[in-house]
Amino acid sequence: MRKSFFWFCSILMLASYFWVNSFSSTHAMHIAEGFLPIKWVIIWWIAFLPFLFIGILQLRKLFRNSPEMKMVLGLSTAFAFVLSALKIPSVTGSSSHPTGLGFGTILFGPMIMSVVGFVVLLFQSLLLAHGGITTLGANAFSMAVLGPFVAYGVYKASKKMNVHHNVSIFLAAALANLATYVATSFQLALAFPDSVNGIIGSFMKFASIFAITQIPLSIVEGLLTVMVLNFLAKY
Amino acid sequence: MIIDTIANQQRLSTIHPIEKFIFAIGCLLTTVTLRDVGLSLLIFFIMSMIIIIVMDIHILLYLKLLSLPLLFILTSIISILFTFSLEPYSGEDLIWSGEIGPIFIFILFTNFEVAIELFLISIGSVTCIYFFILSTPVHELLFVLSRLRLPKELIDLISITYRFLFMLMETAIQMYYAQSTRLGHRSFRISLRSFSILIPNLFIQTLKKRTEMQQAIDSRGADELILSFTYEGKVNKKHLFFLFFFFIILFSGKVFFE
Amino acid sequence: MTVPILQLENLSFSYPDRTNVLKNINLSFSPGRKIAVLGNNGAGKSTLFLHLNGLLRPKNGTVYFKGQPLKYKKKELVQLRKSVGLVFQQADSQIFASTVRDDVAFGPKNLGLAKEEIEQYVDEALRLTEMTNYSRRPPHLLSIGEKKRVAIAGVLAMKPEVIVLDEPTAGLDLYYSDRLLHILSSIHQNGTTIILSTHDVDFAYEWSDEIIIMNNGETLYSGDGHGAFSDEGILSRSHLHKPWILDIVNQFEEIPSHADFPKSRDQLLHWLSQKIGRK
Amino acid sequence: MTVPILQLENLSFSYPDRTNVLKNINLSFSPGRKIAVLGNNGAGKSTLFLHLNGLLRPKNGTVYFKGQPLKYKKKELVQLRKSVGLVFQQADSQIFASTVRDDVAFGPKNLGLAKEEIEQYVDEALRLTEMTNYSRRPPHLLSIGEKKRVAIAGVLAMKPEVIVLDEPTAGLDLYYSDRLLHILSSIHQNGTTIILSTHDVDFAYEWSDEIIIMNNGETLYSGDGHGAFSDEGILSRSHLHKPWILDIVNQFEEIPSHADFPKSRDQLLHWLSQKIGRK
Repeated sequence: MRKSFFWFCSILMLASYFWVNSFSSTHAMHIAEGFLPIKWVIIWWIAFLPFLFIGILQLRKLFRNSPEMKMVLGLSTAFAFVLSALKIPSVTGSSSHPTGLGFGTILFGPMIMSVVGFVVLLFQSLLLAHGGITTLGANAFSMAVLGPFVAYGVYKASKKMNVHHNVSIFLAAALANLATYVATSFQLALAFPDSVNGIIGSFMKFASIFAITQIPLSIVEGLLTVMVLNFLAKY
Repeated sequence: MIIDTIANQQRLSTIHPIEKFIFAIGCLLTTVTLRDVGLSLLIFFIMSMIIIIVMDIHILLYLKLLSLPLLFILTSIISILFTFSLEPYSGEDLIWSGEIGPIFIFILFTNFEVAIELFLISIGSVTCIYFFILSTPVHELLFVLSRLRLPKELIDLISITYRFLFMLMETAIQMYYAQSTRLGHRSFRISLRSFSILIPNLFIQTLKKRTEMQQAIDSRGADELILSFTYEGKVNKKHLFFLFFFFIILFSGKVFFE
Repeated sequence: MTVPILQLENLSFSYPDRTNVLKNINLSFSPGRKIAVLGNNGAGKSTLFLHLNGLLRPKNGTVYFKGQPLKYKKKELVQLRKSVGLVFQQADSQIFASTVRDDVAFGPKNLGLAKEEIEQYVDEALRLTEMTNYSRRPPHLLSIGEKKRVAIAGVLAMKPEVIVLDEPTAGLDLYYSDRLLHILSSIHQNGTTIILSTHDVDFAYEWSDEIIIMNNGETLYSGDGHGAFSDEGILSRSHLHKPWILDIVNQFEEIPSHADFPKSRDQLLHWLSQKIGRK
Repeated sequence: MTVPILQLENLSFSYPDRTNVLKNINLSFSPGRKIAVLGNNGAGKSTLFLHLNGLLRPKNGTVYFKGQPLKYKKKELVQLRKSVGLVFQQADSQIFASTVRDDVAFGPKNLGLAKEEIEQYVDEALRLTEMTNYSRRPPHLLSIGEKKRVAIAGVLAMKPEVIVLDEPTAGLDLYYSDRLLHILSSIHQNGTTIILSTHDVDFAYEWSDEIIIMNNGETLYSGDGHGAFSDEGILSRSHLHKPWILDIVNQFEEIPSHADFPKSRDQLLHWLSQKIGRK
């Protein structure tokens, strides 16, 4: 009983950590306060709210059935935040772990995870001034919804194709990271299309300028995720 | 986490959090909705004055804080500023052009305008947020959120997370120091390996905390963490009237100038 | 004789992974006393304390609460925890809310009190622990000594009859531990029974009415301080020093009578100066 | 005169949000000494120690390492951390690996030593800390006293010239703290300089060659134990007790000469018995 609970908590925390981190510390990629025109502010909030709403309903049910989960979830969220704020030298640590995410998704569903992600992003804007309140909808959509789905999907797919365990972890972590960066570039391109080349041209510009930081970052992320999991497996 | 420490020490702690919330969010929404450069500059000026003079925050610290979102803002603005094309362009609004191999680079006047506007509006909005987070500690924000009737689950999660953040952060920093003293971060490779050890250990400490805290909750006669968010003091009606007129003046000023 | 507020009879306990942590403990705690529990790291002090609050259930033996054997029903436990407050060693892990005041209010709220009563209990607890001025502070900005006091206030706000403290002065400097002792004495004057664990024999000797010495899950001794520290056998088995006072006084041939026996450092110095002067 | 191994000149430090944590500190640490740093919670002892290891960089002033001012270049820092080992207070946050041996090997590995050398360094460190028999144990199953020793072994395995310990005996019972002191004395006999912080004035008085008293970020005193504890002004400002030994000896008119002055409890008792016997 104790043991199974330990694993349950472990999985939950790891799930939230890896998953939340898939977007967290790509600091340069949090859309800053006031950057998006009001139209896009509203659109992205509307896009994100259903996930948040359903997530909260599921949270309500979870807390009613097992009240101690409130603390476990709070700890997980804090854990994720702390890792996103740790300054991993020349890397700003962020990773997205698919196994964790996979278990987390199986246990709680992606909806609860989007609430967790939302809270992390909120604290990033309140305590670290990364991102903002009006742009929270857009940031949450790419980082708290899209990233985890990609990680989950990539991991499942690579498992199916019998890719080596470490490679699939790496791919899921790295690709989820890339996906959020692509999504953010897309959000920016939609709001600020290029006067000559339109949305596509603008997307190309955003995507290539942020690639300087984001591509090495996602590779390191992938590596770190693999290393962390291998360490835990030994423990 | 300097922001949190300042928020708990500054001089506006006697002002009701709901008033601060209305003021900050009101100004923010005004800036983002109207997207007017002059107005944004005005908001920037007002907020900076309040932060530096009224809240007595050192100007260097404030500038340092302002520079935090600059990385994102500047990178994005640079990509808006330049246009790339395979063909040369010679419209009237061309400000500058150059070429790298087969690719032509331009700065167009319209894009220049957009970039400047975006920069000023962003900076204006950022100061609104800074006013709010520097003047309102998280426990006051929690009180506001509970007054706004946001779902209890969400507020609880925010509150519990906030409490744990600092505990875990402290442990993480201690671990980082302990690794550094044993040369665990002397090179990129070693550092990466050290982080891959630090993260699971932090996680194990987190689990330990969970057990301890559950016992502490039980010992105080509960099995669930039911939190309350209180604030002593009432909303000052005069302040609300003042805010009301302030926003009316902001909007009419905008209409007047157009 | 008054009924002991808590009594342990043949109590044994073991964690699933370890051998016995507590072995056949028999103890009784009378109301209004100041009791110090001494013993090495891992002697079972903390585990014992968890039993006093019903957080752990003994493998064997019985816990009596006000003369009634505890059956670990929900209602009983609530009653027990209302009467017996437990302050853990790690102050950080027992503060949950985002301000001192909201945290102290957590216990009284669980008791289902009316709003005014909660306010009153909280105010009283903050006053007793000298934390009134800190009520709106977030816990992470407090010093370790202040956190300890918040933890105590959180328990006091439930108006317990017994307060159990696990190494309350550990990690505190002299200034904070003196303040803490001062707070404990005002709590005791309010009629609250105090049970605490400590490594500081000098403090235990001076402060307590009663001393319990534990070693490897057993109670080696339970009784007054004099008896505890006169028995060399017990002291060496439990790896305890003799208090300075006893060591010094024992150097003299003429041992003072029980009533005159110095208990604090000041008393010792006074006694010593008289002794030397007289000679 | 020998060059001090570490020297601080006009060192000041403040966190971005707070007022000064360290104010104009001037200290010098000579090789081969045993130095105790005393002071209240929050006096700045831990922050000072982080400077000795280059983990924090002073806002003003200079840290000299073997006479050279530290410029915080990567190479210099590696050299400094190799020579100055820092043991933190919380054992749990400085032990990472899944066995004691792997954990102790963490430092030597980062030094880039050859495999045999690593083995040898680790063996030596385990032997010195009396942890050889625990080398395959997972650290989380150790007692607190054993964990402390692992933490010390982890630093010793890098063969530092100075070892800095932040409250090494905090939370330890007498048995474990005695063992720890025994270990520290063997480390010292190997020629290692020891700097430690403590709240225990009696221990500091007995153990150290040199005492530093800090208060609110300032050094109130730096010198020998006698001077430190004779100055009532410094003691009351820094909220420190006088050691029992001094308090007792001062009761007698005839103060022993410096050479005869009792330093440990046993010496005091011996002195006392002679004193009484003689009269």
